[in-house]
Amino acid sequence: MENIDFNQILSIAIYGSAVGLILIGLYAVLMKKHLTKIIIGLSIIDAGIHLLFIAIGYISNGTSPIFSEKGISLVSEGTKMVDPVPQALVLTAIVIGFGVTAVALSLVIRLYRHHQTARIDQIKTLKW
Amino acid sequence: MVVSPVHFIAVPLLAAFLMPILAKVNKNLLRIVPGIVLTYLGYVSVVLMNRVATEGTIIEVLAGWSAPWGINLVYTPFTGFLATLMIAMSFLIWLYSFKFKKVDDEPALKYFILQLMLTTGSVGLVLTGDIFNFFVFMEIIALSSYALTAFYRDRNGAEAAFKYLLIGAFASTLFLLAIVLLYSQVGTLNMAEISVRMHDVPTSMKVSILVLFLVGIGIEAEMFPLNGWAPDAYSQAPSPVGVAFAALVVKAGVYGLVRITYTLFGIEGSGIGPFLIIMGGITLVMAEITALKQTSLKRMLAYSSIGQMGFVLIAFGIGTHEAVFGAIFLMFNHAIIKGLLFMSGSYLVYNTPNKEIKYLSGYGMKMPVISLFFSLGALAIVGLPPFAGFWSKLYILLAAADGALYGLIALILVVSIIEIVYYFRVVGRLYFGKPAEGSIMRKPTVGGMIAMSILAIAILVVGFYPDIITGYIDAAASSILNTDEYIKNALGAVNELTPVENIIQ
Amino acid sequence: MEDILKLLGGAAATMLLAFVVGATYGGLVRKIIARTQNRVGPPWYQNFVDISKLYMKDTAVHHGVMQHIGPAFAITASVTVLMFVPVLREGGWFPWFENLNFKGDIIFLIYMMVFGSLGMALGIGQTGNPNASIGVSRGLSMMVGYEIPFVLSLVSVMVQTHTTSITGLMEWQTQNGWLMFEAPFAFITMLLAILGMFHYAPFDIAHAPSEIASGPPSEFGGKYLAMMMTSGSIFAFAKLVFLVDVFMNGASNLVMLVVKTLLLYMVPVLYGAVSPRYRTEQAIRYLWGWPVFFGIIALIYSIYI
Amino acid sequence: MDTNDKGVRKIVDMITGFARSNSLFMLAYGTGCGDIEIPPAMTSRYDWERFGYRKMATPRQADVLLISGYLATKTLKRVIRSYEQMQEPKYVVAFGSCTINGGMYWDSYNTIKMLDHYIPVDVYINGCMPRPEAVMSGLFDLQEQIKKGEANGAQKYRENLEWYRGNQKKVIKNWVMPEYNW
Amino acid sequence: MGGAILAYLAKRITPMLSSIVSFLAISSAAVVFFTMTSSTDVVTVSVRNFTLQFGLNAYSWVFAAMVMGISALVSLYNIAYMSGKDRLGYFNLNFTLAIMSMMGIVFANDWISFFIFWEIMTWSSFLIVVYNGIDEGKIGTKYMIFSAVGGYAMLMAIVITNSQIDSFLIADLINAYPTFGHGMQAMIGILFLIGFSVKAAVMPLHVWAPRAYSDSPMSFTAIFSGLLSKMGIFGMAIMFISVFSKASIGDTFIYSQVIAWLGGVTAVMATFYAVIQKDAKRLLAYSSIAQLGYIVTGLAIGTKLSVMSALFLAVIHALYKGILFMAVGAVERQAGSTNLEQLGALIRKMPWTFFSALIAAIALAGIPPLGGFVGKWMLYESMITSTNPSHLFLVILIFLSSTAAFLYVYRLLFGLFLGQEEPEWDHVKEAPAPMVIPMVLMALTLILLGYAPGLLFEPIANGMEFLGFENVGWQMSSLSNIWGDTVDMQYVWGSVVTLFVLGAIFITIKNRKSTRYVTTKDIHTSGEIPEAHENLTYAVDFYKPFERAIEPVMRKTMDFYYNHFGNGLESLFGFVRKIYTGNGQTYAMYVVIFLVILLLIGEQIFK
Repeated sequence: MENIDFNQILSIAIYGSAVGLILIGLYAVLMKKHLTKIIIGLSIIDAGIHLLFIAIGYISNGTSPIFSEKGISLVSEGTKMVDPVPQALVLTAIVIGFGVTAVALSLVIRLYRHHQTARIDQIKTLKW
Repeated sequence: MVVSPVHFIAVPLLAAFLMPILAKVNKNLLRIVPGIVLTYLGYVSVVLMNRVATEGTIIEVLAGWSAPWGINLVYTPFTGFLATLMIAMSFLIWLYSFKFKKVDDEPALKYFILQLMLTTGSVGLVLTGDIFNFFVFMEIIALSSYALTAFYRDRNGAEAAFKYLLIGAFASTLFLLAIVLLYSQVGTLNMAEISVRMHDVPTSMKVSILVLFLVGIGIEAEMFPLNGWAPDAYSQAPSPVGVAFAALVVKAGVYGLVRITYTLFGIEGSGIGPFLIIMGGITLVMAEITALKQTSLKRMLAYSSIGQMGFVLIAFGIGTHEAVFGAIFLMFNHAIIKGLLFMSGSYLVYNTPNKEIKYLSGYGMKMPVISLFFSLGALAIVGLPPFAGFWSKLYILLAAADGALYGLIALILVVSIIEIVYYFRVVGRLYFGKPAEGSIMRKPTVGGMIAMSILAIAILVVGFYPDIITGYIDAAASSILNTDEYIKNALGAVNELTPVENIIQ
Repeated sequence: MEDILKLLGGAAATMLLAFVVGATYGGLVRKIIARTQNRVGPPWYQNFVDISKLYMKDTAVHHGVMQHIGPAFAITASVTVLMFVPVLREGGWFPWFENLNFKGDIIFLIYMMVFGSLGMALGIGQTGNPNASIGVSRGLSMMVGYEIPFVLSLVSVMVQTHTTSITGLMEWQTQNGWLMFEAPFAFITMLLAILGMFHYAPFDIAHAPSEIASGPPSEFGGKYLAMMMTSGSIFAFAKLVFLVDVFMNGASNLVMLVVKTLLLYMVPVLYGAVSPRYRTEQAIRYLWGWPVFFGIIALIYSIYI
Repeated sequence: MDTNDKGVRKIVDMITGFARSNSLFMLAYGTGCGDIEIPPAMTSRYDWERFGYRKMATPRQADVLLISGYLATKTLKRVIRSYEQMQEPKYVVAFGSCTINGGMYWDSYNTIKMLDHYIPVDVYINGCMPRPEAVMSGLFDLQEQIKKGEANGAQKYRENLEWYRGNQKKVIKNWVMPEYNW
Repeated sequence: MGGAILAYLAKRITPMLSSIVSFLAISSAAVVFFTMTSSTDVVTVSVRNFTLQFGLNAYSWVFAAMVMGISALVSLYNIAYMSGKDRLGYFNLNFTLAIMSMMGIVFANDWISFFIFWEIMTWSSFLIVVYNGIDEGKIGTKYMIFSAVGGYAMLMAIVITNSQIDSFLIADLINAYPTFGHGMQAMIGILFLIGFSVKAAVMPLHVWAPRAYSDSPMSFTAIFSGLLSKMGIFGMAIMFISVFSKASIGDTFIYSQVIAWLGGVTAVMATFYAVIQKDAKRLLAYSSIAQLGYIVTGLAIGTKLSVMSALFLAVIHALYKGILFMAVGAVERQAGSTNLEQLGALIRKMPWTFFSALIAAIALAGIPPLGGFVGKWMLYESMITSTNPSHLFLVILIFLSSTAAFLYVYRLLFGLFLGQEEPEWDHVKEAPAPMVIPMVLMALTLILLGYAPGLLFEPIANGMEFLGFENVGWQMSSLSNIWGDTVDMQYVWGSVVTLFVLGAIFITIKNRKSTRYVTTKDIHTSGEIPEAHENLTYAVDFYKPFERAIEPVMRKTMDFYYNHFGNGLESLFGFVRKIYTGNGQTYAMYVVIFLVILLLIGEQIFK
């Protein structure tokens, strides 16, 4: 048991939880009838993907991604620096996700006012 | 002032954020400013088009970071053509909606901001050379579309918007996931760079990424099982927004699909072509079948739009120069024709309950000009000569025939017959029957009339003299097909300025 | 000039002959029908008396210009048919009756034969008499019935002989024998067709006197009726001569002509004398039944012989 | 007509008389019981066709109007109309006592008594009913008259139209006959 | 040549605000056309990577002359016919467009411009069909569907042709056709034939025609049935004569046979339907279909005589059907109805219209000595002299049709112009001069063509020589078949006219003084007196006995099957569209399912 690489367990855990989050979110989106729950599901999926993204960019024991003058060569050397791009992107994605959630919630409020219900299977005035 | 592709994004975005302030200064400013902005962008795009024609692809590097690290804008004939088209349509939409929301200023402010953002998003999406920015612009489009769809409080806009949002958020999630996977494999976000490195990616991973991309962008491009949002959104959004969907959003989606399949994965021998043909075919058939049974004019137009996108997908799936030419031509035609149809159609159904077609009897006499525009659009969209739609259909069919896809030709033509049926039902109804009692006609605004006239003239001119546009489209088709050139151009900037020097600066 | 004179003279002679023979036949027919009904019947010249009486009527009324010239259509058709049908075979008195024999052919004659019916029908239509119109309706419908076997028979004959002109047919028969025997099925078809063609019973519903007041001519009196009867006499003769030419190689002299035409004429007359009447649709179905069957056999026979 | 043409005219008259008398087209007005006598006259027993008589279906074609029996005022109207529609020369043969004096309907309120007052009758055949022989005998008389040129009822009718009309209108109360230019 | 094109383009852009403008435009184009001396110019327009060619040849000259001549006259008629109606601008725009697009079709030297003008013709005529707005658009839709089927079949053939030979020129197809493989030959041939058959209203594709013809304004129907349908014939002739004849006999034999028989069946069935119609317009519409059936048959038989007869009939049909539709239009305008069961006795009110209609009807029935007979004679002779036994049976069908044609011809003339005079129609007057003049002119042309059909044989023979026949012989007024039998039209004409004139004179001067006109109320009615308002004309169910006789073949119409098919399709579509449930979650589910499926089978699809 001493051979167990902690990092490996960690990465499995992170990847696993990312996939798990995505699946949970998917379940919520597809199965839950309440609008708010669906939106929560979407957020969970987002979170899962962000986690995944970060995990991909993370390199254990890496340094923080600050370029020096030899920045380029650092990359080509490979392993020492944590990839900064995913982190930057995830930040952006979180912001976007936030925006989407906000819009979605405002829509839910309006839908509730209009239909007096928040169950998605009852809001079907537009079809076919 | 030196024009550059950056203006396409910077200027409208800036204007959009400045507009609340401007509105405080003078309420009329917020109506005028988008026009000025779009006119300026139109000027820019014309200049750039000419420059592209003479000098070739223009690469604009943002924030001093060159490819493959930095964010860059790639102005090829193809992207330039689409951007110009989008800006032109956007300008017409502005004209059309100039006085549309005079009821109170608050929505008008939001509306124009959102419209500018939508334009920004679409143009940015087309021009960007970076897959993550692609995603960002897609989200800009999506967010402004959600908001615009739900614009009217009194309609079912919210419902449509929610469906759109649900699917759209899904799309962006999948797209993001694809980007994540892609990045994990190739370690870059620049599309040209990705394209170069794509060979090394293992096939299963490549396929997964491709599928995620396809589904993610397919939602925007209204591919068949993913397009449930589209008819609702089209029909519930304010009519200029319907035009914007047809002319900007969907075009951006199709562009994305093309860029990803052609440039990133390569269309030849990859099985994507047949896949696109099949999915396009299914989309086409399903959409037209459904459109046939619609009772609401706007939903009918929406389904028709989906069908046209299916047609475009088919053409891109065939993938020869002729087919791509036809596809781009069709994108252009679809933008102007569907624009005209939405614009005139929404005047027609403005006061009818549920926008139902059956109330339109005899409008041909009450609203002669609008009806004429609508009929013109209907004739053009089903591809009857001598209008614009005919030529694109002809070229796609020619391409299909060159590929010996006779079944496909037959399918397209059969579907065209369905299309003819439902469009001519409406046209027929417009020109006979007595108008229902007490129906109030809405007088078109001057801006709207100008916009529609421009579109109608464009349809006629392109129909009679297609050569006016074929040169640009030819260039565009060559540029999308020639991946190597794209890569060379996009990465060529690297050779001019090495990254290190950049960093030092 | 001489040609025209010869033409006019020949035409006049032919017309006279046709009228005399046709009207005599008409009288004979009445006589024969009377005899079959165990009556004495009128004298053979009765038709001449009738026609001349009608010409001598003092007054005549018409309902409009079409009725007025309707009989002219009829007589045009019958005389034109007569002009284009060889009354006699080559030689003998033939030059006198040459008329326009070489200027037309069978198809033309088939069409010319309906010219009169249609012209008369127009005249009849103008009277506004419902009985007359009913008669026209029945007559025209029946015409569709009998034209089919008629044409089938003629087409098979034409195919067999490789000519469409009557003179050509007669030359062929001179060499190969009468078509009556050479093309038996065609002849049978023709016999069945002429039952309908001559409008005797059972195909006389168009003229049913006590039902629709004699039908088509019910508004025609005096000179109009006279002209119709004249035309009818000529037309009957012309048709008979045509049939004799086609199936019995014409006739070389007038006696043979009379014998042959009379023989042929007796078929519908005798059949009609003892027949009841078909309704129109029954008549049409009858004529499209066996006669057409025989006609098709005739056509097949003529193709493969 | 010139006197020189007298001979010619005589021959013409002879021919016309022969033709007219030997080709009698009859329109039978068979309202009365006398009509039952016509079929035997037509058919093989008496066979009047041998004399050139023939039954026609419409007045336009007919020469002779056979009035076979009593005439009610209602039917008189039809008779007059049929008579007027016939083409000249035209003759009227009336048979049965009823046409002569009303016969057994002599006191009927709606039967006309003397047909002669309403249309010119050339030959009356009496009897109630006259047998076919009598009918044919009457027709022979008519033939004789025609040959002699005496059967000119139509001319009489035209000349005395007012008188006839007066009589007709007297019995036909609702005179709706159109004034045809017969 | 260039002038005509230019004139025509200019006309097209000009908004046709009144019938007069349209008449002037068309007639000036006609003048330009007929005064054109050189007919060999080719105008080339290039579009991107291919060129469109316009040019006139001997064959298209026949059709061009027909189109120009007749449409000039019809547009004169149109002035009076359409006066006082709504939306003249709309109507005349489409009217002129349709005519000019026909010119475009005949001028076209390549398939693309052919197709472009073809489709312009289609939609402009569609817009006219819905102009009257009867019956909730079903007619228009049907017309459009069938035209679209035809047009697209043609388009498919065109693009396939292009993919094979990389050229759109008609001449190139003709040259290259024999080099194609069998399947390709069959496909192209059949597709083109479908395209042309729709316009020529051949049997299974004819259901649009009766209503479309009858519900358009009559001034257009004269064009529609007379000329527009001839464009199908125009194309079909090119296919049959130039294209198929170059290919090996065995392959194309079948098409010719099938089309010939279809034409025959069309002729018979359409004639039967025409016989039982109650409306003059509908009757003529069916009659047009039947007549087109003859023409198609004539083309399909493909011998020299039959093709000549087909082309001759095409021109003659345009003339007489033009007259008849115009006459019915005149009646419609003056009396306000075209119901054969109600109208009657217009002959005294509209003598000139009657005269032209009479001449046209005689020509239609194919009775000598008018032009119609010439065409029919040649058709029969060509079939009888044919070496192919099936044509001998076909001749019976054609004969049946043309005999039954007498029925409806009579019905038409009787229903409109004859019968009892009614007080209801007392107000009717003769149509105004602009309507009468074209009719009478065309009627006189028919008489002239009966006397001297050679006037028309000359251009037709030239055209046929262009199409690929050699030594097309013709005489000015004598017809002859390959067995050497002749009909001398001069003698026929002379005999008929002389006798008719003599007969008419005789019957007029005989007893002239004592001959009187009586009204149509003075008829034999067994003594009964018809009142003024009573209509005794026998006009209802005129051919009931005939109808009963042919009843077995009339039970189910083609229309019935198409409607069933259409309804079934629509309900299928209605079912299919339920996939858009309106539930956002379902859509999301679709996305996921699609994604999963793609991920599972992705490796098979994308290599």
